[in-house]
Amino acid sequence: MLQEQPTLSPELFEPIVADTEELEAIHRPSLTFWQDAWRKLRKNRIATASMLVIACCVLLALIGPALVPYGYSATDASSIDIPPNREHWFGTDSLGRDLWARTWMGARVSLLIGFVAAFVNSCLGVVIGGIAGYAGGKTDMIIMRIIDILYAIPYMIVAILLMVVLKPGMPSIIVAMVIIGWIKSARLVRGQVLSLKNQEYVLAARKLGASNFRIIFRHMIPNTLGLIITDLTMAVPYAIFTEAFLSYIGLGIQPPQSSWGLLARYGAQNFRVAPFQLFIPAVVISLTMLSLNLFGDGLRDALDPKLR
Amino acid sequence: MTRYILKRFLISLLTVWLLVSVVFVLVRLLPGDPFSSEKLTPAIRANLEAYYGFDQPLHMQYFRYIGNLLRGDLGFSLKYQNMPVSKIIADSFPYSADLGIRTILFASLVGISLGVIAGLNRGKPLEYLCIVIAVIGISLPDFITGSLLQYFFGLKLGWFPVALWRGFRYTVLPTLALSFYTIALLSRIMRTSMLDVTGQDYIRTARAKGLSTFRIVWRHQLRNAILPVVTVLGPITAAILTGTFVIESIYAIPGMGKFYVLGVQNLDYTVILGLTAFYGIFLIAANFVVDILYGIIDPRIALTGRRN
Amino acid sequence: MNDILLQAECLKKHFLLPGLGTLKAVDGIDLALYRGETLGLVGESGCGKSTVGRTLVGLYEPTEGTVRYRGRDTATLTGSARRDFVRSAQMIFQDPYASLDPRMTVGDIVAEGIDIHRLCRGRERTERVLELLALVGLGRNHADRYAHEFSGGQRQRVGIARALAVDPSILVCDEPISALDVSIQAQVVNLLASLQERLDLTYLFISHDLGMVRYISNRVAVMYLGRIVEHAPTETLYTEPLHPYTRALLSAVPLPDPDRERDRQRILLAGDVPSPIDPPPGCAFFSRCPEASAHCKESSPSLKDLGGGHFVACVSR
Amino acid sequence: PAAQREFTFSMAYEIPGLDPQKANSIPSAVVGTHILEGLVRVHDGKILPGMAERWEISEDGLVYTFHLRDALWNDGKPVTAHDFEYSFRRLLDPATAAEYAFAAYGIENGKAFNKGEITDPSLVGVKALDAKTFEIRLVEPMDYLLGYLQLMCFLPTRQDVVEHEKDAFATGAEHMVYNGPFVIKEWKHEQIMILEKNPRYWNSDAIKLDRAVIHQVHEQNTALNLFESGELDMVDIPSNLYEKYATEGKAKVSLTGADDWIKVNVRPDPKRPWLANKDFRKALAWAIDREEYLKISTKGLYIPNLRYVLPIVAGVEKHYAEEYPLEYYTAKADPEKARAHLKAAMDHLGIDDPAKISVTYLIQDQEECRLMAEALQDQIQRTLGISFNVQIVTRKQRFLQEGQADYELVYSGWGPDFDDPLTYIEIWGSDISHNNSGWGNKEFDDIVAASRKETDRGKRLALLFEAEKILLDEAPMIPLQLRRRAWMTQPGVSGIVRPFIGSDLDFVYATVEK
Amino acid sequence: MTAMNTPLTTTASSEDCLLAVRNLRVDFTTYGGTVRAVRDISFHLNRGECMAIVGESGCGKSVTALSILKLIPMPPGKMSGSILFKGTDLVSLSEREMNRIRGREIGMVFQDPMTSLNPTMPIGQQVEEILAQHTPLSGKERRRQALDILRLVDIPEAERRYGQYPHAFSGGMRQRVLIAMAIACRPSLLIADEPTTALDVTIQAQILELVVSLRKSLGTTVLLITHDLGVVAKMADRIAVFYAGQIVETGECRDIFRNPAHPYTQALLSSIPRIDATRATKLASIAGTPPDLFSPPRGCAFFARCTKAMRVCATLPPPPLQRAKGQVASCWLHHSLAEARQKTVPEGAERQ
Ligand SMILES: Nc1ncnc2c1ncn2[C@@H]1O[C@H](COP(=O)(O)OP(=O)(O)OP(=O)(O)O)[C@@H](O)[C@H]1O
Ligand SMILES: Nc1ncnc2c1ncn2[C@@H]1O[C@H](COP(=O)(O)OP(=O)(O)OP(=O)(O)O)[C@@H](O)[C@H]1O
Ligand SMILES: [Mg+2]
Ligand SMILES: [Mg+2]
Repeated sequence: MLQEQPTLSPELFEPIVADTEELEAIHRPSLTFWQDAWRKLRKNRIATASMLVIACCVLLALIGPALVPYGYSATDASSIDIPPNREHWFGTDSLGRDLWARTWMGARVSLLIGFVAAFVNSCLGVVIGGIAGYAGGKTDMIIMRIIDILYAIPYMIVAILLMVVLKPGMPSIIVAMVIIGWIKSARLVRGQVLSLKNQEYVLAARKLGASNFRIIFRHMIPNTLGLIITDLTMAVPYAIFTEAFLSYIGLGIQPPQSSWGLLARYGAQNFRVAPFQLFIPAVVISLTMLSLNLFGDGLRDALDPKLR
Repeated sequence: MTRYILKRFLISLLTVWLLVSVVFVLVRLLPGDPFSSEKLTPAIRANLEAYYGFDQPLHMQYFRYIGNLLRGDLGFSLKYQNMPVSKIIADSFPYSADLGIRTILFASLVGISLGVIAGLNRGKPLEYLCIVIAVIGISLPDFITGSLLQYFFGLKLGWFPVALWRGFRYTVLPTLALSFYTIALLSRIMRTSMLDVTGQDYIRTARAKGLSTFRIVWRHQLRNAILPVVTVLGPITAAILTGTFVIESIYAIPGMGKFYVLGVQNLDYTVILGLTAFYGIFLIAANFVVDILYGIIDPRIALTGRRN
Repeated sequence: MNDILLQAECLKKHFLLPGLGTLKAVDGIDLALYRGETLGLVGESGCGKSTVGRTLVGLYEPTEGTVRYRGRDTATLTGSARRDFVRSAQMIFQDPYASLDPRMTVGDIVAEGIDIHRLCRGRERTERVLELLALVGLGRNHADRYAHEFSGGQRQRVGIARALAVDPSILVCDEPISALDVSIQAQVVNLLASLQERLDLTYLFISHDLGMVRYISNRVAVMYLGRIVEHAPTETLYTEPLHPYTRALLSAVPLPDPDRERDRQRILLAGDVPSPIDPPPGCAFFSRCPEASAHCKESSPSLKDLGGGHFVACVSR
Repeated sequence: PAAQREFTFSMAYEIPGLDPQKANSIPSAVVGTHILEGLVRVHDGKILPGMAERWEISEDGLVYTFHLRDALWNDGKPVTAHDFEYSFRRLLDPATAAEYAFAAYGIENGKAFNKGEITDPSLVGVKALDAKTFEIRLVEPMDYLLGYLQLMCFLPTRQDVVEHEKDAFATGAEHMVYNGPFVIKEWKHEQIMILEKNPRYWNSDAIKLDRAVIHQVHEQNTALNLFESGELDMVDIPSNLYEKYATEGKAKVSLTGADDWIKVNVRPDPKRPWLANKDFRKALAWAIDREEYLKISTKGLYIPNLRYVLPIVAGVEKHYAEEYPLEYYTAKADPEKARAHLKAAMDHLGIDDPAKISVTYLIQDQEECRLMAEALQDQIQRTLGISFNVQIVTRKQRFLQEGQADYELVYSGWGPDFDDPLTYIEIWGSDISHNNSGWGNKEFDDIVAASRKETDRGKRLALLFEAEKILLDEAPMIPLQLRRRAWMTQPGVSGIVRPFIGSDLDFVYATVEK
Repeated sequence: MTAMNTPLTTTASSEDCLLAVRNLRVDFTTYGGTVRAVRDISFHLNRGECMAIVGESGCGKSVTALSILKLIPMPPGKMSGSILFKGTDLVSLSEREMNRIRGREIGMVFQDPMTSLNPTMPIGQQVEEILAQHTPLSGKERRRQALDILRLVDIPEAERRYGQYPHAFSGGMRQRVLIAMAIACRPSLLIADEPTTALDVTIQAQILELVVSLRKSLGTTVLLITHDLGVVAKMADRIAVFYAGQIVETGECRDIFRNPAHPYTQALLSSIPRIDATRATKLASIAGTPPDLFSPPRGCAFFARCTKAMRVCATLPPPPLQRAKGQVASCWLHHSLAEARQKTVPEGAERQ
């Protein structure tokens, strides 16, 4: 059964002492969890494409209104409800205002509010939810009851009261959103932390002397990050439409400014006369949200060490 | 456990009381007053205030309100003449609850299924389909989906009644419209959560047992992944069951949501307070159930005491 | 050699099982760990060894009894004393995979203790991590990988490296080498032994590998159903085991020799294992004891000092 | 039964109550005027006998005596003068806290009683002389009184029912009695109300409808969709669709009576001195292109108001505007004039750059208001170069700010309570709470006071016309538009009247042929 | 290098052979590169026999076991080769067809008992479930049988513990539950990946007895992965020694213990601590570290640590060379040329 190979020669069978050095493999630069995630994210084609779409949106928000000769607030009785055409790329609204200009002016407001509010909400929610879940017991009880109360207060009341206290404008909108917006994320994070805090690796970290802070932020949060990201991507459109509501009751942006939420609102009202007035903001919002969700998924996957 | 439930019950009562007190103060801070209208003169205002007891000091009004509340008396609406708030609730809640239960069941079923499908088909076309559905759900707020569904499926195609509430066929469109956001939210969260679970060793064990994919998903993954879904479902259930303004107005459903919004608009203090208390009880109960469910879903979560 | 580093007095740890009652996982244990020694802890699976270990290092709050660190009740420690205890008493977890954060690279896991206690930074930290990994036989390119990418034995070694990273003085090793092949077992045990020699470490060595326990331990405690049934200097225990359970245990060690192994006589334990949920009165081993007599059923024996550090809890001795 | 004639329509808001004296809203009035009947009935602008068969008015116009017909409540009891006496006193009783009590202030001692200055109800100038004769004594002559009596608050209530039902009075079909053409058959709050022909109504032979069904539909678009799917017989058309249905020839329009303007806070304020300047206010008024503004914001449904008083209120013989015509402003803007006024104002104030002038326009949170404000904003800023900000607040906050004179410009308006220019003019009196603009004019007040004493209708209206001109000259308000409603009905529906006072729908004599 | 492709052993006749693994390769793609966890492994299992796999930690034993059931996560894993089970090639089976084999035909005990049990499902149900999937038993009957199996693996008080969740079980108890699940359907092949590591010796003995009796009564074939050479000695008929993703030696249990042919096997056996070893002597271990599986050496994987290394070992992978009957070792030492040389050079003159 032995297979003789013609190339073998007796010299090969001289004993030698192995040289261990040559066995040291080529080594890649070492990565932390975050660097690794970033690397994976860049490799994800769909996520990158989504990022590009969002970047385009931001770019258009910055330069879009300047590309047309119409001011975003200039009314024109002679061109009301005109569907998209050569002059008015997105058509005009019922006051005869150019919708292209309004859409991208609105993008400034909506994107800023959407991202900032969602981000602040998530951060707050993560911190508070993390603390409630991890501390458990009385702390948890108190925080959760406060959340219950905050949540049960009709949001309209809160918004109107804020309107009395604050001047309308961007910061007020964000305050109005954050004031109860963090609750959802907090509850979500707390739920996850509750189930994570009895994991062995948390015990292990505690045994190493990790502070509660560290346990929450180094162990629990990264392990909840997938959900936090999902929550964040969901919070963006929510913020965009909440802004429309706030603007509607007067706390939000002031006339003649526009935002995506308001455009959609008007569009829906005027749907039978000029359906494009609804479709344009709807498509723009949907596209942004689609990109955001795909990007979020990419991010989640990048943060999942089990997916390489 | 019984002790825990008892304790939570007492704390819930306390929470409701706090909520009512906070809202009692907040509504009084809202700008304007319930009686103001175009034609009101000072003399008549004085009559109205005396009639409704608003001429007494605030703390007296508060004690009287709480006293009545303890006897289950929510007072009379300030806007609807001689209408007890409890009757408003009794009349309108069944409709809201009917729609709400349908919506919650439908949305959970569809949302969770979509999430599961997306989670099982990561990176495949089926997942993108699920994402698109979810994005539609979040990019179009309910006032838009509601009116579009009504217009196309009600008016243009005539598949379902346009509005009103007279039987099963009438429930389809509002249920659908109301479900969109919840479906989107649940499916996104479920997808993330599913992916977190899919990589776990015990899923491998389940596969090694030769269980069918369905069984693995149903018996193993779902329960481990459902926690965040339960978390978000709690408050959503409370909110949807107690009525939603937009959908109820669009479909002319005699639910509670309308009173809520109109109550705030009209500064109908007793209605706001009564409905908030009612909603608060629901919310607190829902979150209570969620907490109990945590322990049932994940036996490692011990809410009753501190960690071992 | 005589100062007691960690001591458990009448330690009890009960778990509440919803609907079933209390499970007495540890039911009154006295233990002392002397500086620089190794105490082997052996016993039946499920008898409470891990629970003892966890309670000793403070991961569980004892239901009853106290744990003293350098003479002070650990429950009352505060501030720097507490920090010192937390750092000094480390644990190697029985379950290597579950105890590793799935979202941290192994390098970060090992470095965690270093970071927490700010033992070193930057390059030095990296060096130290690699050094620790090397100590347990893992290479540089393992440092960037995640726990799920490792084999069982490799994970266990990561756990060991992590515990060693903070220079502990007491190490509770909960089956630290069970997933390792004999050669690496030897390597790890040699490592532990040399660390002990150099740094005067104290080990509580929980293991089912009686050979290894004999090799590494100065004293050995045998547990059965939440209690210690025999406790003696290693050689004494192995050469003249007194408790019937200890004897059964020793006789059951498989031998790495096919011929001898296959025709060996061992004491087979028959009978039901009593429940820790409501243990019967009398000796817990009664139901399975080949030498049981009637009065074993009545009173539960306490540890008897037979001299020479040999304690046994059995009526017939 | 197939031959039933049923009229179905929808209301946007739930009927807040049907207690006639307490009712304060149009939906209540719509139902109220169909289930109850007052002393007179107004149909299509004409005053017809109601419960009163005939009436006499004293020479000085201060005493009205009504002779009631033999009419029955739906439970078979006769309608008596005591029912009216009770109702009028109840309206004025401060314990009732009726919001519309002010409508009866013209009755002797009415105001004093309502304000609690006197407590004896028998001092109030209403009296049942016998079971069938009812007398009203006025403080001043009110030649429009008969029309006034159609208001919901003057409809009769029966004492025994009120006392029996207590808090439940008028909260459900079975908790009240009816003497009108219809009775309530079913009332599910927020959902549906069904009216049925009242067989005991004195004139029931003239009533052709068997049933009227009122759905509660909050959304205008939903109502429209329901109409188009055949569920409703009548629907109001939202302004953005007005053009569409108008070109299809389906839309009917009528004035709602509501008259909108910009109210200016003319109180001197060093921070915004321009508001107190008449020229500046005129500049605003002339800078508005009402036609264009209404075309873009309401598709031409609302029409420009070039004066103040609603043109169609009653004159002596014809409409007021026909007898006293006035085109104070033009439908199109006059930028030249506007800028001239602005220049004059700026010279007076010593301001060199219009950009330094900024005004804030307070509106309430309605989509329509926002659109209109945006259109105005663009026009004014473009023509005048001043900065024109829009502040949106809730309705209640608008009332608050308006009441506290915490505004610069506010979008305001008025709906008439009776068919006379006075209902518009009187609210600008300097001691009237509704006039919170800070504007007060002695001459204006005197003319109005004089008109109240005047028994000759022609002279009285001439005085009011004078007052209207003063108001427009002084410009504490800038007229904007007259509201119109557009509605349409299914083929076969006829006899629908849309009044502009009180109730906005009258289907008493309507019929449906299908 | 044609030798690589020939099966290691040829003795297995097709009826006798329950499982035949041929040229199995498993790679994992990771950031650091491709981990070649299993590199061209071939072995077979005859019906009713017990084969033990031993080898250094991290050498690919678990991965091999997992790939038999096709449980390697793919990606990042990639698997090639063929796995013939009762004549069918598992590699080509669909997931659905695999499910009929998993659990019923092949039972598996996983290495990590804590994470391998579903934390949110009561223990009893987890055992019952496999019966539900593969047997037509009624609910009550299933429960009874599940209880029996739990008792069989010495779970004390099975009834009471039936409804409890894994976190309330000790390490050893969880491991026994896993064993219970693996044997619940009396599979014809039992793959046990370190099944007794968390068990004390008395229970280990009982579990091993249980496996022996299963083999006797049902003819169960066992693939046992363990580090405990005592267990190997007790249980195994044949042994396969793994090193760095390859099989370096296979043979009858006795032969390997008596005459280990591969230097790694020899080194392994010599590191066994004796039960009577004392602190005075340092435990023997193999110097050096196993090769990096990212870039396995070209030649013999053990070359760097081998005390008998030859020049050829550095460059050429050793072919499987038969020693005694049924004992095959992949080591150049057993090549005729080396043996020829050995005769001229006296033993022990190499290193040291
Ligand atoms: N998912 C994975 N990704 C990358 N590498 C992996 C993965 N799983 C296992 N490995 C690597 O494959 C090699 C073989 O692992 P395996 O689990 O088969 O080892 P083992 O022989 O079972 O070791 P032990 O005795 O320690 O359990 C190890 O070096 C391990 O690091
Ligand atoms: N969190 C817990 N809740 C309830 N019971 C528990 C818990 N942890 C352990 N137990 C029970 O306590 C007893 C002792 O468990 P422990 O883990 O200490 O055993 P062990 O001696 O380490 O066993 P092994 O050798 O199998 O690991 C067991 O019966 C176990 O079921
Ligand atoms: Mg243990
Ligand atoms: Mg393994």
